[in-house]
Amino acid sequence: MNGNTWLPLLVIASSLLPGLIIFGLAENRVRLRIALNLVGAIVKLVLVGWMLWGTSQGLHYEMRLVLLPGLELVLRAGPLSLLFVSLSAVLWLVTTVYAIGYLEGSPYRSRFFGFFSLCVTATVGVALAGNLITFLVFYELLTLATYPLVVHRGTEAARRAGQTYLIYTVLGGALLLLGTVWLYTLTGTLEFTPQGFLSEVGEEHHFALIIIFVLLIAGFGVKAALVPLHGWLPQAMVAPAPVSALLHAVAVVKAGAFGIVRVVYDVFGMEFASGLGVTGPLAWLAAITIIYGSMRALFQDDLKRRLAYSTVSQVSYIILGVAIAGPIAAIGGVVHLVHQGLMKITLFFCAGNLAETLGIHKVSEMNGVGRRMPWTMAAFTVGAFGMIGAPPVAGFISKWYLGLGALEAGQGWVIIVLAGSSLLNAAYFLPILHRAWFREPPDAWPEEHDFGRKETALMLLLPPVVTALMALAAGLLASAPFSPLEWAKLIAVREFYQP
Amino acid sequence: MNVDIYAMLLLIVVAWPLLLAIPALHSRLPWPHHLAIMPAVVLMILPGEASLELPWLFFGTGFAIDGDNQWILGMSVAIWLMAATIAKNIKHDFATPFFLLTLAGNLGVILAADLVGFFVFSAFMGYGFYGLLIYKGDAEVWRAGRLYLIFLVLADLALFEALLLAAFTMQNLRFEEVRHVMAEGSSSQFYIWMVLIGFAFKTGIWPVHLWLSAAFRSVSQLTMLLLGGVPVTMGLFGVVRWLPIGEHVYYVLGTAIQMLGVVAMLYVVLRLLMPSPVKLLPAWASTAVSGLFIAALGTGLSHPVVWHQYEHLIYPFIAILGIFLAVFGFAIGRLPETRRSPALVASRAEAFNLWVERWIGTVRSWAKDRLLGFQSHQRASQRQVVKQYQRILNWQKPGGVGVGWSTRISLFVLLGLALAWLAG
Amino acid sequence: MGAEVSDIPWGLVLILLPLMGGMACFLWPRVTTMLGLVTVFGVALSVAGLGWQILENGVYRHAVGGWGAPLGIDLYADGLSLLMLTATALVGLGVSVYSAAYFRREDATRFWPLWLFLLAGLNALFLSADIFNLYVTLELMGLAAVALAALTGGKDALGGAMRYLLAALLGSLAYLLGVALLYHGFGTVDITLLGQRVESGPVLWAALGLMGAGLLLKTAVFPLHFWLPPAHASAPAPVSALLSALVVKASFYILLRLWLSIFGPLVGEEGVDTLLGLLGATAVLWGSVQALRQTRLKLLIAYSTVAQIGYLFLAFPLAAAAGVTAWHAVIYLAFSHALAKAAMFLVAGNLLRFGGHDRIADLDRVVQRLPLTTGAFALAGVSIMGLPPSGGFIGKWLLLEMALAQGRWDLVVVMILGGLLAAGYIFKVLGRAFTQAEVTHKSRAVPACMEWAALLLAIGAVLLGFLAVPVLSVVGIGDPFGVSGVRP
Amino acid sequence: MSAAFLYALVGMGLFSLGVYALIVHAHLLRKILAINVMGSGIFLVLVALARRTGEAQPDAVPHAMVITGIVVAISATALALTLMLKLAAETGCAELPDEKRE
Repeated sequence: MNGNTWLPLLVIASSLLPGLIIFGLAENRVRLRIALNLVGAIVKLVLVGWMLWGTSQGLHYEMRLVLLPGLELVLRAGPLSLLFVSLSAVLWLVTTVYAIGYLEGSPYRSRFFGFFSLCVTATVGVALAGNLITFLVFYELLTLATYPLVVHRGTEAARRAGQTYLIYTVLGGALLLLGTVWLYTLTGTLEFTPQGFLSEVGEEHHFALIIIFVLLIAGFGVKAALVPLHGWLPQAMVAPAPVSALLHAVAVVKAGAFGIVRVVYDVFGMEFASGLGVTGPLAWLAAITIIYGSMRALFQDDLKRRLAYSTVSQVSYIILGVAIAGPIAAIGGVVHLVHQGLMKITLFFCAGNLAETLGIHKVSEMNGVGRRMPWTMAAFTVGAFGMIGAPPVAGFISKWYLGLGALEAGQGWVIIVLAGSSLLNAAYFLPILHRAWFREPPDAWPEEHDFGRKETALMLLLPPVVTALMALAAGLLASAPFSPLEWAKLIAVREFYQP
Repeated sequence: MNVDIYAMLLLIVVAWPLLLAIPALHSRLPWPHHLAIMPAVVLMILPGEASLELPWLFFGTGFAIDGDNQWILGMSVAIWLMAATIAKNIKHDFATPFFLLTLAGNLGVILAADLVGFFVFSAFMGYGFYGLLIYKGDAEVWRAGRLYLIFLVLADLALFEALLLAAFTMQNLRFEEVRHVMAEGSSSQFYIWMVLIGFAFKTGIWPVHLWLSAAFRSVSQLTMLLLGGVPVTMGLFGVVRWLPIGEHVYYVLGTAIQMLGVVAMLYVVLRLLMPSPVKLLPAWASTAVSGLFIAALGTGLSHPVVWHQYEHLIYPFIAILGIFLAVFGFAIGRLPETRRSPALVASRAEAFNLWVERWIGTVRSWAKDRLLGFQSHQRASQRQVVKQYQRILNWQKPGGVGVGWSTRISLFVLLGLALAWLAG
Repeated sequence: MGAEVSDIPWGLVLILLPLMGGMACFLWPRVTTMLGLVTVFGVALSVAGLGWQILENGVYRHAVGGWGAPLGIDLYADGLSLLMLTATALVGLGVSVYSAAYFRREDATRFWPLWLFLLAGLNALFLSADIFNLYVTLELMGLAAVALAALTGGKDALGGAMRYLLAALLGSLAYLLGVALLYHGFGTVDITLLGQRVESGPVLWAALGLMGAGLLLKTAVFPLHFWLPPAHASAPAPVSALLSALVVKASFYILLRLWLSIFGPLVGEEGVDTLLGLLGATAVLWGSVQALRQTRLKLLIAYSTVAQIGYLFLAFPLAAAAGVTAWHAVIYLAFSHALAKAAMFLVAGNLLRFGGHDRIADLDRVVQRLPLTTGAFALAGVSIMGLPPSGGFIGKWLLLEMALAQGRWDLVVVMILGGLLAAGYIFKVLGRAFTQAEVTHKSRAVPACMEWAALLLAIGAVLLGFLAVPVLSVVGIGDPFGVSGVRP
Repeated sequence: MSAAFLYALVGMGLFSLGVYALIVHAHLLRKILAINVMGSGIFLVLVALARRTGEAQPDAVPHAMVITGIVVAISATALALTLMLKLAAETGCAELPDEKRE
């Protein structure tokens, strides 16, 4: 065993160990807990950076652990893995800072941060998984680790949301397990391979493969909130804001979308999947989800609910990009994995800030809030424009490649879907911005907390501003080396052009 | 002059107002509005052409200045200097970021060397202008703002589709390439339509002019000035830049567009026969002008030869139109403020009519020369133009109230013209 | 040194040590806990010794007193026996550490001797190689178990124990009759010899019917599970843990052995395996649904046992085509269920101790104050639900894989549904860990070793998910599945 | 048929009778007795089948089994009786509590 083997494991351990230690900490060991959290997050970032650098130097990172004969846990750092793992590592650091600020003084913090770290551990595991079974293992761990976070507040609403979340995800997990095992009985391997590993499977099994595809997509679709499996997501917004950020941008929803990307690219392979005729329906499903999510978002007064439906819609961009079955759309889909994360986490941070600082939970309470909290709302504006797909925010880049990819693949209808979605996005985000910036603020906010001269606590303000800047940078500097777009291009090349 | 520094100046012209848009920065500077325009002024004064490649920006874009957009730059600088002077006196410093944002977007649009850059900065400009449009906020303005926003989003969508088509057809999205390549492509008709629809929304061309008239109804002075100068002119500028005009004969399409322009002008004429609030006059003017413009474009599409003949005039024409609309808008916007006493409300329309007649006459005679030259082949529409102005004049009975403002406005017009020619 | 270790007849030690320990506990009630703990540790070490021996020399055989079959008693241990002994030792250790703190003095003096007898019975059972010895050990174990179940004395416990006793006696007598028939028919009680001699016929079928019914009753397979929930739910927590984790498995072990060596090869294809599978499937669904409906935690866990035992029987119809893999799945499920279920009952004991009740709906505050215990329940739940990575997952994965490969969709559906229902009843409890309590409780402190015992057992169940390769290779020693595995 | 077979049949009969009684009777004492009857039936079968080989000398193994079985049965009966007494003392009647009581 050398460093190349251990590095993926270390990346996982860098959040697992702090998490486990935090579980054991007494509630009042605030400093130690913060230190553990931050050290873990920074160490992870450094390790991921090391891995990125190493991979760009041509090193190969892989770790294997035999579960059963023929069934291995594999952690491997491929381009797609690295894209997701970098996203998670970066956003985890930001979210940790935010969560520390957000939960200051609230009860059960050891429990919260313990599960928080576990959640990220699972996400990183999902990212680095080198085969479907490893993916499944971490995917289920993710379900278990997020549940306590969703119900963290302990209210009746939280319990119900948690219950809904569980019903959906456990069902999804069961479908996934079924699909995975079935696939294994047909192929005898589950190793993620660029362009898939199914081309050897005989013609007579193609029908079974279609059903397996459906099972896998349904399993991942639950977390990716594909209509009609999205019901848990809007309910889960009762969770504290950092958790929402985690759910929507870093971990859960992303893991689902990432799973679909994996299934289409590395299990079935783009060519094989389109040969089976399954990508078309998937694209349609994604399209329906995009439109449906936006339509529902339009009518939500609760800010976080509106954002949640927006996630339903946006995450399907990724799936749409994958399902269009062309290299350029693939770039759009994959890059949106990162872009959506950056933008949506910004929005949720801001929503959390509004709730924490002024007690604002509803869109209708947001009049003039931009004057009270300009930095927060500036970040929010960036995120919102990104969601609409207006330049120069990152969402523009995603939409650009999606649209171009659709044209290239000769699927013009996708353009209409994209246009419709942008329109709807504008319809539910622009009124918020209008209210926040141009309406007169009310005489008193619902529940104002005093933060002195600053608009809110620094730990709450910094994260959204940073992520908003990242979203801007990802759009502005899309063609710079190491930008998400460049990585996505690399991945697309690997899937489509390499022999 | 060092070429590199010149190229960098291009970047600074756009980046500087953007940077200043941060409240913490501009609130500490004196004269922030004027300061923000300064690089642009310098750029305009400097002779020669320059271009700057920015491969890391988006998918790679760039800025350039040449004889064409120097006209527009000149016009814009003039308008923005006026606007800055007005804005300086506005206590509402909340509008400043939007002012600067719109300014940056406007300069970016002018200097952009390719479609992507244009599109990106037009988004800055469009959304920033929304802030300027409604910052003074009453319900009426909000309604106009909402309309504006809807049209803006629709316009951006249409342009985005056009952009996608262009990107799908070709690698390099520079304007000169676009003009050649998009004329060839199989989807060029669709592209043209998307561009036309997009800019029609942005410019408020008839029949999608609703936001414009709503906006003029009740906005502030500053905005009245900018309304014609920024969204309308930039729309016209954009449509010229984006359309693959003069390359290919699009007879049917061109004729249809011509007809559209003519009908737009007719519409304005008919509309003016009805009683109409004075503040809407700039809106009608703008609609009429853009109708005229569209008609000209249609001619260009159906008769490329004609286009080549007059191509060099189109940018100065736009610049002059911009100045005209801006000043017209500003003047009308100024009116209610000076005449706020109740007794004069009734005579407001008459008071206004007088100045309109005075300076319209000046502009008209000048414009006639220009336009008639341009439109010589297009008798019908030319007649319409003449008719239109005649209508306006007939409708406006001279009143007896004199105002000192006319001189100032005239001065501004002269200044704008001078600057525009300087730039050329 | 090595030679000396391998010379000790560890199998004999495994039986005699707990017997003597139990006696000692009777004799010196003052130090009973101490003696008990020492004995259990000794047993655990002996299992290690035996394991080492088996790894070194292969299958372990010991003729007690030098008599040898057929009159004497032979001790026999292959990989399968070793695995069951290991499970017994691990669960026994956990439960013993727990019990050291759980019982008050007067209860302890009764608990330890009985538990050590039970341990002796279990060890003897797993080391027996003939069907009559199996009967004796089954009875020894059964009686000790009944006595343990009756330990606390209340009405519920006594009633549950009585029901348990009657069921157990009925089962073992039926088994004994089967033994008589087999001996009559084939003239031997040695399993291996029987396996060579048996041939199909009325005697075999009658013996199968009697022994099967008796063992199914003792294993509490649906619909013969009626005695289990009351007995397991009313016993003290450590006893419930032992009963659910080990005692039930012991009778299943006998059934498995008989099936592998004697019955399976002959009657496997005649529908018996399908019948067993059907019973198993029904048990999975019925047990899970019942568990979901319970309002008290211990009953929930007891019904969960019913369901999990059902899984063990799903392998029978699959074994014909899948062979060894099916038994691997069974062994893995049984092992991980032993650890997980013991952990769960210990958790229930902790909650009962802390809050004084086990009503699920009022558990909120209790669960929140005992994070380690809750963690133990969650981890055990992971294995019970069959979520990765855990022992339960490996077992279910193998089962699912076989069922899919053979196109047995009925079983697939049952397994998936069972997993979902399991998630349902486990989260029914876990959901309480995060809500605010409406009812406040008087609480009693829970000693740390009780919490840690539960947690370590649960962690063991999860860790088992990573140990499949070594464990399964050990199980293969002595080819316990060979007969069934190589069938055409 | 031989006498041994007859004995075996009788033993079977006893066993069946015991099972019947175990299920039918509610009183615990009767249930315990039924268990004992079952056990006796089995012992009878075992003893009878010891002549299986048809030789003069009966097989010793079943006899050993019977003796072991009797020991087991005695201890089981003792446990059952103790339990029954305790249950009777606790509830006042020597029957199993109602099943649906949960």
